[in-house]
Amino acid sequence: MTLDPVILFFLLGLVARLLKSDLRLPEPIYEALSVYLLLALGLKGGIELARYPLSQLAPQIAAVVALGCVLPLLAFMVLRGVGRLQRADAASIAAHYGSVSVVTFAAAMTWIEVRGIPSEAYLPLFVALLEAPGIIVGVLLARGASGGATRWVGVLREVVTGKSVILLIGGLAIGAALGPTGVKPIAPWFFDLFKGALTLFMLELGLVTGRQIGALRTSGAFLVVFGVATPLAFGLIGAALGTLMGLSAGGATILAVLAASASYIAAPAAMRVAVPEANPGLSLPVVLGVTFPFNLLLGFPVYHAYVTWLQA
Amino acid sequence: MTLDPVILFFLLGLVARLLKSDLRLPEPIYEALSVYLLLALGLKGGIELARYPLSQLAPQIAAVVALGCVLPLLAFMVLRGVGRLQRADAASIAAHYGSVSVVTFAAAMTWIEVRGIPSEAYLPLFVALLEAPGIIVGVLLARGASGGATRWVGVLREVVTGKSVILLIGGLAIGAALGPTGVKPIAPWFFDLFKGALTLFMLELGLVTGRQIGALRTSGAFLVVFGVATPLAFGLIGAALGTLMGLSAGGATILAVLAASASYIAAPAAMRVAVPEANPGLSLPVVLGVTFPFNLLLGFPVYHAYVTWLQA
Amino acid sequence: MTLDPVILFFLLGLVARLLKSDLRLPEPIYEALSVYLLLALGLKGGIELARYPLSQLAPQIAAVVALGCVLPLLAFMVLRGVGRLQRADAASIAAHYGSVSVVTFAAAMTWIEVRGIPSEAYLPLFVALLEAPGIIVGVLLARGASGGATRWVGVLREVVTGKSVILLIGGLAIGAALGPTGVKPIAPWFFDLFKGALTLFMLELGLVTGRQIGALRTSGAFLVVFGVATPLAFGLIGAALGTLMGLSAGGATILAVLAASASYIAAPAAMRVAVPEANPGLSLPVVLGVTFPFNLLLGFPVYHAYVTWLQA
Amino acid sequence: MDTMSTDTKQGGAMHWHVRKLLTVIAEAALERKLIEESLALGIGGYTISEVRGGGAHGVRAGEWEGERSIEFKVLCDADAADRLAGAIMERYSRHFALVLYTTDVGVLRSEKFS
Amino acid sequence: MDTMSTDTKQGGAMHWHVRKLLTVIAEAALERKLIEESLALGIGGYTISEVRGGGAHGVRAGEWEGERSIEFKVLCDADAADRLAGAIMERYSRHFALVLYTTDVGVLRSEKFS
Amino acid sequence: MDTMSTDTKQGGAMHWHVRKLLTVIAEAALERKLIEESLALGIGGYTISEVRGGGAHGVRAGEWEGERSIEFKVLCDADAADRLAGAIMERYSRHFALVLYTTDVGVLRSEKFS
Ligand SMILES: Nc1ncnc2c1ncn2[C@@H]1O[C@H](COP(=O)(O)O)[C@@H](O)[C@H]1O
Ligand SMILES: Nc1ncnc2c1ncn2[C@@H]1O[C@H](COP(=O)(O)O)[C@@H](O)[C@H]1O
Ligand SMILES: Nc1ncnc2c1ncn2[C@@H]1O[C@H](COP(=O)(O)O)[C@@H](O)[C@H]1O
Ligand code: NA
Ligand code: NA
Ligand code: NA
Repeated sequence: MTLDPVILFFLLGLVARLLKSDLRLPEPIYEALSVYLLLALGLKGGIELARYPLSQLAPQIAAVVALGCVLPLLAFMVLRGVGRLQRADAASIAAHYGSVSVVTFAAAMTWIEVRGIPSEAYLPLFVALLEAPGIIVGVLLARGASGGATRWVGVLREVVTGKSVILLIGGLAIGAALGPTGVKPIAPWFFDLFKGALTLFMLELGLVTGRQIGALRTSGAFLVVFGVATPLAFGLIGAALGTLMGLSAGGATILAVLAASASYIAAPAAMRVAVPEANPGLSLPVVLGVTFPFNLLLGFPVYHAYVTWLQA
Repeated sequence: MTLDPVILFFLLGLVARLLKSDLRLPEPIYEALSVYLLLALGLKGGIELARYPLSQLAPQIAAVVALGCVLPLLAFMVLRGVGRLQRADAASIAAHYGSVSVVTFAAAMTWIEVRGIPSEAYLPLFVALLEAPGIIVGVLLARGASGGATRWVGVLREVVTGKSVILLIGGLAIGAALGPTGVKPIAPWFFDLFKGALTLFMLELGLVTGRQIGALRTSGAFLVVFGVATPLAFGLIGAALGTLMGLSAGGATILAVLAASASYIAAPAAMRVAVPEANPGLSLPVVLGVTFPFNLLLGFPVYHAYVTWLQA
Repeated sequence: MTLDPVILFFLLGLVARLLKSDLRLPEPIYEALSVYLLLALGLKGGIELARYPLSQLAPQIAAVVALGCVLPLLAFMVLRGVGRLQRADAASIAAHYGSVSVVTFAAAMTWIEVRGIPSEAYLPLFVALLEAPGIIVGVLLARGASGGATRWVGVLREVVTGKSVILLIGGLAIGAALGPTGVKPIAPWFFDLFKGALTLFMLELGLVTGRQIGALRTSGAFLVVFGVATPLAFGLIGAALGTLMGLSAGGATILAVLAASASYIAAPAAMRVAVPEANPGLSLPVVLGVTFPFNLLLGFPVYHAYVTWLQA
Repeated sequence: MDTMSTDTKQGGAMHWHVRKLLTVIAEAALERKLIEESLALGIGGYTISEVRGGGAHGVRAGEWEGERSIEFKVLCDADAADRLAGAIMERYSRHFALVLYTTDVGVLRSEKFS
Repeated sequence: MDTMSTDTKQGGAMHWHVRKLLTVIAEAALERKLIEESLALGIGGYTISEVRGGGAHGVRAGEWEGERSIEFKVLCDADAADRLAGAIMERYSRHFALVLYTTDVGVLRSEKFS
Repeated sequence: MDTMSTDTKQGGAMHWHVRKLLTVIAEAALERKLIEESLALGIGGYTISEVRGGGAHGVRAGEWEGERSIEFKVLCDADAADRLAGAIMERYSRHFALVLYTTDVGVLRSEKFS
């Protein structure tokens, strides 16, 4: 078994928190690291993006956006039908699982790279595409037909100008504008350091996750099961779509990871404002305390196995 | 046209702010980045400084300090005579334009490097030399003959022990002490990462500038024009002096950039304390909202053209 | 004489503070840098650790832990017997000198590396081993036999789960798990940048030390002498033990440095909680204002000379 | 009563005016809303600081952006404090981690905080 | 008296209850202890912010971890404030840099801070 | 009156002394001056925290060093609070973004804050 630094650092943070260590990373460092990671991911994707003709990418873009709209609907149906959650809570959790976790994506990228699995260079584009639709569908589900057009514009603006989307899209655009040569002077900062910076971020996420695990009681048994079952199911959907779209083994695995992952940056922030009646005490412990570590520690090989099986 | 990463990141910050995005970089990160940039610039200059005999540098040093004293006088005359500003405000704005912007310098250095324009290695020394005189002349202009010797010592101490001067001079001294070999163990940190770190700083400055543009109404039309005309005029003076001093094309361009740039770190801080009756609501929006982006986006090629024309 | 960047940056911070400059590094940056340094040191040691059979390391581990228990006892006897300090204060200061300074260790490592002095690769293990015993013995000395078993478990837990021990041990474990190949993706971040990051930390420590020097009056003349005499004596003990243990010249020098250094991260934090009646106004100025700069500026060559003489 | 200075109360020389300080401790997600509500009531300023804490909604240690809390303070007259407190309680107290309280304070430039 | 609203005092429309705000400025090393003491007295919440300052124990500029200070605040009734203040003074005031004070404040949901 | 404890007021067991808390919210550029003015009046300590906000001088979002604001607090007797407030208003209120107010607070070790 190949050990991944990112996972070891995540575990170190987790263990430190469970041992009640006073270890902490100041919040400004957390924020700066997340800005850095989003920009770096965007840049990396942007450099390659310029090489592909739009005609090739357009169908893939449409398929990925459709995926981002369908997944939260599925989640919502299960949460309402099986879990009997209130409308607002079901919609909010659906939005989390419809959107994506950028850090899970970054960890999965290093996972496939270390194993030499080939992948498309423009995958960060998918992250940017998948960030928003899940959140928007979630708000729609919470509101039903009501809500009014004016409020809608507000929610849309908030999601699209949210820091994750701005930085990913901004990074993609700058990467595309600079190209492989123009990006060279900033490559040591954005690319050589990327994995190292990610380990520090993972350490912090381990600490945060450790606290959320303690809060899992509030979420209840159904949501804990949901937090494992959903990535397994959505991962399969992502793997299938990726295969249908003609992605490489690595590309399809990453699309599976994206489908399986749940947002804990953009979605919680948007839900607090757009669907305040949803209880974050239900969603956050499951997203961060169950699904995030599940994907990181166990999920990647499963999603890769899905793809190997589907592409066989 | 060659696109510069620093400018693209500046624009990204600007756009994010104008879209009212929640994107932000925590203030401690801003402060740390500015310490890093000042040290790195100082070090870079210091390494080369040791190679030059003092006899060669002494006349250049004198000329540059003289430039730093004359420019604020010119600005003051225009601000009082044409703009009819109050004495304190005119003196304060003159101090900003007499001093220099370290970040504009750093961006200009990458601009000439990318284009392969040759330049003297000790240019960071000029930044350190130009930081203080403009501020001191500005205080002098605000006070007239009054003020008393004791207060003068205080102002001088504050400017000379201000963080920008301490870090630039400190970096120059350490660089000179270490030389090219001694600096090697810290080169990856201070030199390889420099341009990447600068992009993050530029992103933040784009955000800050975006807010200042909204405050331009307070400054009024005269100051907006002043914010474009002054760099064009001072840049020409800098280019001419650089040519007279026998600097290379790159060196003279950089001296033009320094003359054209206006301080937004050291000068505002010093003015608040030494000339509190000056209104920062007049100066900051022009310095940050007009002159800084003007230099960054349009100025460099103009100053380079001045030099090419003068040295032809 | 070879100039070390770390020392020059320390001096820059010191000078800036003595000149009353407004230079500062935000506290979150200080905290982040200390997390980074501890992790990097741990990783570096861990990679090599896996290569050594436990049978070879076990006796060295025992000897180093014994050293960590004996040194605070010696310090305590002097502080009580000669210095006539109160029990709690003597015990607290003994704990500081029984434990170690991670930054002094890091600076000493670059000192021997620059000079090409060979050393064992697992030395960071010694830092992790020496962190806790001094503190525990210090608490024991403050309490005498009293205190009760329950409180003891608390103190032990606090020391062992303290951030320094967690990060050093965590880094060692991750380094050992990854090995030289697995660590490669994160090497640019943790190893190439190490010395550069250390210079920034040193700049900050210079600023902090500058303030402590002003507080030395509170500590009194005896403690100032103690702050120089103890490293000289403990350095000799460390050098002798290192030589007896069969360490290389570099390894024995580093063990001498560790013995000579005094903790200013883990020990003060633990003492405030476990021995609150000890006055930190006595210990901190001596540890940071005397012993730390003494070791950094004058100590390393002395300890190296000890070793050369003992190993001759 | 508004112009009654506290110097009758404590013998000081300055002319203090009684005003209310309304303090709201809340999830950072409410920052924009709180500013907008204050502006809507014509309150002339506000001050924000970063805090962390714990309460009925559990520990909010402020370690990452999903868990940031702020302390939001406005100086104003009793009437505006009542209205703002009322608006905040009505719109946000049900669904957000939130605590608010008022303090009687003395100010000098009463026209700034009417 | 606890349920006496301040509207009789200042003419506002909301029903304010008088409670105590106990503020403790102390070395960061006391953070855990202060939280534990509050919990032990059944106080329902607390708020912490990072501060720096100076006093009898010298300047605490908060530049590094050995010198961090916090401001710890609890809203509670007068009785709990007295007990908590008493416990803190007794156990920590001798050996720690520490200042505490109480303020009368008005709260709306009195059951949260009893 | 200074030694009048608040226990007569609220029935608590501790002996609280009435003092003033003077709070100044101001541009960070004033930090040194505020400390010096307090020291000059013999005030024994101060506490500072980082804040951001908005007021007559516009939004001060604290995003960069040119726009930092601080909250500066001193505990002292009413007389010192009056003098310090007077000195600050006279010297700085015209040219700086600045707000100040006083609160009546109860302290235990009155000799620390006389
Ligand atoms: N009794 C209290 N005293 C001081 N602060 C409190 C108190 N209760 C709650 N808080 C603060 O208000 C926030 C939200 O409170 P809650 O809605 O009770 O969780 C907490 O995170 C604390 O920062
Ligand atoms: N008079 C005062 N006013 C405001 N804060 C104070 C005062 N005295 C002390 N402090 C704060 O309390 C901390 C500890 O005080 P001390 O124990 O007097 O050193 C100081 O670092 C300040 O932050
Ligand atoms: N009414 C108010 N309530 C609370 N804080 C205020 C108020 N007015 C101003 N401030 C604070 O004081 C600073 C300076 O105020 P000003 O001089 O009015 O711009 C602002 O940036 C705010 O932080
Ligand atoms: Na998903
Ligand atoms: Na200039
Ligand atoms: Na030691």
